[in-house]
Amino acid sequence: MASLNDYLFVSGLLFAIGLGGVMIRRNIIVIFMCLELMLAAANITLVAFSRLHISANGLPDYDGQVLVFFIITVAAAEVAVGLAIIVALYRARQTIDVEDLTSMRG
Amino acid sequence: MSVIFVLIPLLAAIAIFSGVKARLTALIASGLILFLGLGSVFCWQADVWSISFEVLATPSIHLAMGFYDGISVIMLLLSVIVLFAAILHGGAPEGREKLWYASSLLIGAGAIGAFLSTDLFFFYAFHELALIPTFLMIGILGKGERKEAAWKITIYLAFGSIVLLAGLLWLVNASGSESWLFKDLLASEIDPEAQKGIAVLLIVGFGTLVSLFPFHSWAAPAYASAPTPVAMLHAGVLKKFGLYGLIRFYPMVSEGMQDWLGLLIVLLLGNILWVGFVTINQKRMDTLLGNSSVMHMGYIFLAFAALIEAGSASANTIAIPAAVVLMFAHGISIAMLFCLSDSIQKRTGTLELADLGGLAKAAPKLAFLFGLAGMASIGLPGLANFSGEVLVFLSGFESYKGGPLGCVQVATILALWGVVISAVYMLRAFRKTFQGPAVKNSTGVADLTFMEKMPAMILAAALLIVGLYPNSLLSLLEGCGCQVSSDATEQSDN
Amino acid sequence: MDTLAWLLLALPLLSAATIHLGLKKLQNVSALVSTAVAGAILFITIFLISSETTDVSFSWATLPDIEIEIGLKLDSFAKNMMLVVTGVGFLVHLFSLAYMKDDSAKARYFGALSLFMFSMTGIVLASNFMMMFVFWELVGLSSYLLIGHWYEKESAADAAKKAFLTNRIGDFGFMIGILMLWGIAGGTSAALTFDGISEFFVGKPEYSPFFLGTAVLLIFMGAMGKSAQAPLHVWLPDAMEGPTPVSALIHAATMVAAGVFMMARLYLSIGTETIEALWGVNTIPWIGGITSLLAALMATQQDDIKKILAYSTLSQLGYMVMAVGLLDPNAGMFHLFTHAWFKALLFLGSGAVIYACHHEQNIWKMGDLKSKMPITTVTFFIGTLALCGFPLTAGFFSKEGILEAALHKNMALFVIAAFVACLTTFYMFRLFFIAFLGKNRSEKAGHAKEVGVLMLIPLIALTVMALFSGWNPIGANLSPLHNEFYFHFGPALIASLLSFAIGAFFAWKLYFNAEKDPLADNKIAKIFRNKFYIDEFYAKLVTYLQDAVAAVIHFIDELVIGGLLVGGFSRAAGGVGRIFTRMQSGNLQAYASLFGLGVIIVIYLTVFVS
Amino acid sequence: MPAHWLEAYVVLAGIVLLMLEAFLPRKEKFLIACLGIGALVFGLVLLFWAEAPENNKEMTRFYAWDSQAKFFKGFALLAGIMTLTLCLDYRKILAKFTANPDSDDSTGEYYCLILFAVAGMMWMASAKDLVSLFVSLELTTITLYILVAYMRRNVGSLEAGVKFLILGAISTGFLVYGISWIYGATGTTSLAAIGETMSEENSTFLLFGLALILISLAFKVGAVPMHLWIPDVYQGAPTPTTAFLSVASKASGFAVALRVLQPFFENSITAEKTTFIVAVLAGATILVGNLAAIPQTNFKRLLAYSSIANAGFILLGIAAWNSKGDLSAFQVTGFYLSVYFLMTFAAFFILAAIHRDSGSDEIAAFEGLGTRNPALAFLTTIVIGALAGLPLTAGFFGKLFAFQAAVGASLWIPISLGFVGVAAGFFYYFKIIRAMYWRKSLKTSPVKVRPLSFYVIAVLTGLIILLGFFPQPILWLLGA
Repeated sequence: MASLNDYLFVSGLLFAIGLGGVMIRRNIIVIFMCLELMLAAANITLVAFSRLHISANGLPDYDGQVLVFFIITVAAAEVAVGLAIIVALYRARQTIDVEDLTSMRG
Repeated sequence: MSVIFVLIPLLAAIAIFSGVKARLTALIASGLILFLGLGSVFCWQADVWSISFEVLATPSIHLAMGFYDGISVIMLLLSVIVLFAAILHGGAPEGREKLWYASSLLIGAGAIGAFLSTDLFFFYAFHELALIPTFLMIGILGKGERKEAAWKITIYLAFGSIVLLAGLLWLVNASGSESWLFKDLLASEIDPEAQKGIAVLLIVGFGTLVSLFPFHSWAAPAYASAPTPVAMLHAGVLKKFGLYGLIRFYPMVSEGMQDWLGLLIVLLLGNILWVGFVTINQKRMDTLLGNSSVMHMGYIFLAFAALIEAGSASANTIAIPAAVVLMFAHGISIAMLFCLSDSIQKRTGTLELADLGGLAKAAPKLAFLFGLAGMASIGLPGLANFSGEVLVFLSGFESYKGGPLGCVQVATILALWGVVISAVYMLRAFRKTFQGPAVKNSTGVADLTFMEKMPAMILAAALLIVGLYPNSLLSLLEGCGCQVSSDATEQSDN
Repeated sequence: MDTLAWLLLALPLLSAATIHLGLKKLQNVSALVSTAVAGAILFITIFLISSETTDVSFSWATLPDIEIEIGLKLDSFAKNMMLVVTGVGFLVHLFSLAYMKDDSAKARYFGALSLFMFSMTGIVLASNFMMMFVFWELVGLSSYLLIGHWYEKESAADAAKKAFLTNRIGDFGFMIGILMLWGIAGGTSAALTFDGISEFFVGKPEYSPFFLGTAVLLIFMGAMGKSAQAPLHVWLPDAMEGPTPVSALIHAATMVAAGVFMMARLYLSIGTETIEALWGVNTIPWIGGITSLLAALMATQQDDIKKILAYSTLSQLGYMVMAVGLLDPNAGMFHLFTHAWFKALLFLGSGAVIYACHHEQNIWKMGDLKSKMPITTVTFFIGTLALCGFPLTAGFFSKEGILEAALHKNMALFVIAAFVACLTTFYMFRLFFIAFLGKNRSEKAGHAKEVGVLMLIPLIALTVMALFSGWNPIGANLSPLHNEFYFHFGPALIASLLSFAIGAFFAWKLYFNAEKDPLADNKIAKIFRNKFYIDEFYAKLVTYLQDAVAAVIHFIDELVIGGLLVGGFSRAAGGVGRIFTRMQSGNLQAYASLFGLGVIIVIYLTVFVS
Repeated sequence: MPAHWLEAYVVLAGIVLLMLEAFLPRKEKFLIACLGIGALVFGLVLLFWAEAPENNKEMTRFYAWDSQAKFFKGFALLAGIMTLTLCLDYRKILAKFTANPDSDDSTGEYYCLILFAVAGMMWMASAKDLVSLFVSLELTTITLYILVAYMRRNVGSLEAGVKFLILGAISTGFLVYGISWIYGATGTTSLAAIGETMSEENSTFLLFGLALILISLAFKVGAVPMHLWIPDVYQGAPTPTTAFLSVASKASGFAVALRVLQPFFENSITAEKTTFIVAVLAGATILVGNLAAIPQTNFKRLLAYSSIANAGFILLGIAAWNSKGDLSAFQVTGFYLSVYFLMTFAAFFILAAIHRDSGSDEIAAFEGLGTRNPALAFLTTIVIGALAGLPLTAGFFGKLFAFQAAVGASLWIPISLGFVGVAAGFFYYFKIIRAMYWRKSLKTSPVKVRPLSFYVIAVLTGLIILLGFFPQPILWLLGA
């Protein structure tokens, strides 16, 4: 059976991949997907830790799992708003490449 | 009660902004406080003057004002006299009377507030209040290269204020005093290590405000381009804030200052000799006066250096009176010079020394008064500056008991050479402007009118009174700093 | 009695003040007020001399540990000196009434004259060094005002400035000296006063001869300025730009002698035995001797009647300084006393000549004045004799004293003094031969006629003094140090007589009936005429050492301190700010990368740095 | 009334207004703003009647009710009121970049969104559990994404929106990852319990989690190294949003930061490290914010950097949590934020007024204001002076308290950086004054200010001066 460390390693890897994707990819949609990866990494960590902490009655500590559901919900809301903004941007600029978003600087 | 010295000009400024006759209001207000100020000389020790109202509990800050000691009285006198003269001199351009007189009153109110505050916070705050209209006036209504000058003075003085603030906060913090009131602060003791740091911050901070070398570059251009009342008020009154502050807080950091004596002496000699030579090379009357005012600050710092060397006010009882008398004298004389140089410009249309000459023929009164002020500023006996300078020199030699000369004595000797330097440039300027054959723009001009003469006469009277009988000021200083200095001696004995 | 003494100060001050403030428009009234005051203080002085007096004072500046006083020290030294000041002063006032009759700024002139009387009185009666310094500077001011009386003239304005500045340089040393002496004598209030100083040194205190000597030398620097000793002598000849009565009063008889007076005061206060052992005081007589020699040489080739007298004054002041420096203040003061009268006489005489010749001052354009102005010529001749030390005139007695002193103390100086005496006779007779005898050489001088009574009265009065002020009853009672003349037959007397004879002979040989200067083309004479080029040297010094240095410093000040040092700070702040804003590239991925970097740093700092 | 009803009330008010918006005629959309102001004012009144939800056990686990919560709730409400007021005069510009440029048609939702954001901030003020903290924070942030990108015909606004969105989402990622680690180390999401379970063994994990949360909070308050979004987003966003972001959002970020950091500062195991890292952030933020502001020529962007700088000063006060000074970190922060509230809103009202006149946010737009509208110029001078920290304005005391606290904690290096920052601050703030008074404008026509804006500016300036003389009232509010 996979140990806690395995879960943490995977989640860490996932987080790093997400962050790396945000840094490297130019397409805003892809960047957005990478961001979701980061949240997923956090979710895995939370669930793993939730399994680690066994409460008095022998069950996992569900606080962590509750938070996971909140995160999923919030992520959904974020995607909804985010995609709307990206669509608006595309309609205004005909591009979703981050390289083109440098009108404000300095 | 003493808060009225601030309130009257402040309210008058507000009234002027809201549309009351500018010059008349300003004259009444400044005349009133001049009258009150002269009156307060006789009863300043009465309790009615001091007020104290806590505006903040932690840290404990009070709106506290009053005559802390004779120094405050003298500074008040200086402020009200110069303020009245500056307002009387007037000279507002058409349509800008409101701004002109209200700013002058604000600067005056700020300066008086700073000198009368007996709480550290308001002491600092009122000075800043006075600086803002100074900057604005130079920038808005100045002459010549006003923008650069105003920007320069703003940056320099802001820098000085911040360094000063750092020093003062450290001072308050290190003292562990219950409140920010002078009396509590001065009664507390500061760890010698901290004193050292505080002392250098105070020297640089206050020093910049007083145009201590090498933080002096702002002064000459600013005074040259400032509107006359602003130049009079800043050079004459507001600038003295830094010296006043140094003297005021000196007892708290007397040990720490010792470490910086050498540095201070070098800097003050920079003021006297370096800037002295810079002054000699000036080609315009206004920058010449501006630089000369920088130069003369060195003498007051010299008294301060003597005080530091002695270690406490009671070990060198001449130093503080010397500094205070010279502050007063310099304030009056430089205000008078700026006032009269404006009259020269109005007549001849230039302050370029090369374009002036022989003005005394057409305007003998102007020549006489300018000569008087100029002679005062180079320390001619019988005029106030000499009284101050001679006391400064005595204070420099207070610790000399025969044998080799100490560093303060050497500094005094070099400073004495500055007296020669100042005679060189002042006589040169007088010679170029008033003597010799009259040039074109100096012929047929009108002499001073009565109204133009008045401010200069008032200032001249102050110069003469203090010059002929310095005890008139010194009697106010009796016992000054003594209750503080006795503490300080105990400290140094321990 | 006290009030009477104070009046000596108060009256002239009051007169100066009223003239300046109120009477400027009433020119004649001003002149009369000023003259009346001069007369009044002369009477008060005479009265004070004939009565017992006590010193009076009040506190001028009171400090916890020290008090500066304005005090009158009414000993006979001061009182008799006052007689010289007020006596010459009053006569000069009288003379001025006529001389300045048509001047448009008469009120200003007399106001300044009153101011001078006030300041000079202050110097003479001062009871302490601070007060003396105060009035010392004030005489400088009145001298400045009077030299620059005709300020529209470039030369007058420049001369006034030069006089003031040169004196300032002297005063620079004077002040240091006062301060050092104050410290050495204990640093108390008393240590400023002459009485206090003498008490201190009577008590045989411990002091360093080096530093006390330095103090004395520095104080002497003040005297060098005021009494125009080399190398600070350059202002005095230029000061002749002022009206001639002023030259007589200030630049011949009284103010320039103040340096000698002050040194005598100092020497008497400290005590000549103490002084003798000090470091460096031997330079003082040498400075006097060299000044007298140089000035006398310069005087031999001047053509301006006032310039000749001015250099002669320099030379005589050198004599006095030499005498004081040789620890014989008596001789110095005696010469001061007699010199005041006959030099004032000579100057007023030259004033009368200039007035009569319509402001012609070149002696080569005069000639044969004896026939046009006989009384003036006689008085001037008597003055000349007195200056040259012709036996039984006032100058004879006092010069004898100086030669005597030099003979005993320093042979080299004695030789110089004798040679100077010879030169004195030479240039004075040259002046007399050219200006008063011979043939008339210009139209202006041709129209000259004898001056009026108002000018003649002072001349005659001074002639009397020039003849008799050296004689025992007068000298013993009225000269500041009560000098009685004892007749010594010896080298001094022989030198004195011989030098008179030699000087007069050469003057007669060269200049009697001369049409133009026979030495005009002589190279050495040219050096003398050009005053050894000292003025030129100083002008270069001022240009290069002061003005050029000032320009360089000004440049550095603006560039380095104003521009680089402080401007550098703000530029540095702005530069760092620009680096920060460069991070703000506007590129989202750059931001994200920097975020990542920031995260790593923050985690590192939080978790791994302890 | 239990306190948590307040948030419910504000959310409800938002929903009601959103529905009402659909029925209002096109020209009357500004009524929504007025109603919103009314609703928030009423909320402010209710705040006085609110009491702790003690009888509700589940609620007390997530919901704090103390002076800190009360203060920040009131702060959020007031910020909402000010923002809506600013909208009233700004709505023409807002409308210009929406679907119907000529009408107010699409501005109605904007006002409602502000209400939702306020509700989120109010909840943040009370959040004492990592779960409620996360949810309330996201409520605010997601609302703000929309508010920033609201002018969807304006490229700048959209660009700002995208930048804010992406970077904000990264920060959310850090937040949840950090939370998960803290949860892992302690087994609880309650902040109070974290302090109790802290030990030498788990402190490393805790600190790792803290670092990640700090990153996310630094993003919220605009502290280095997460400050990069601030200038671009502030500049691009509609001015009311910018004002709201820079005041309310920053304040709620600090409210959360105070809660999160409390257990770490108060436990001796982590106190030193926490102080260190916060002080480092404070120093860096002050330096970057102030120095980068110097070369700015756009006033809005200048204010953005200034807000970074101010965040640095507040962090300095927080870093001095364990200071020997008289004021607690909360009081220092609260005081600074109150002052900052006054100054910043005044500045944004002024900016909006200038923008309406000239259509530009550049500092150059201020040129000649001294003659074109002397009264506004005078008020601007005071506001700028306060921002620069001149004494006798409230701005001075904000900085003073921060410095005092830091001195008490002996944070010498950040303090010296702070003074460098203040000095630089004089430099760039006075550029505005210079522009107003010393420079001649090409235009000479008087600048018209709408009465509402003018009165608000005047009142805010009046308060700045009043509190500059007599700062005690705010401390009373903060429970000192």
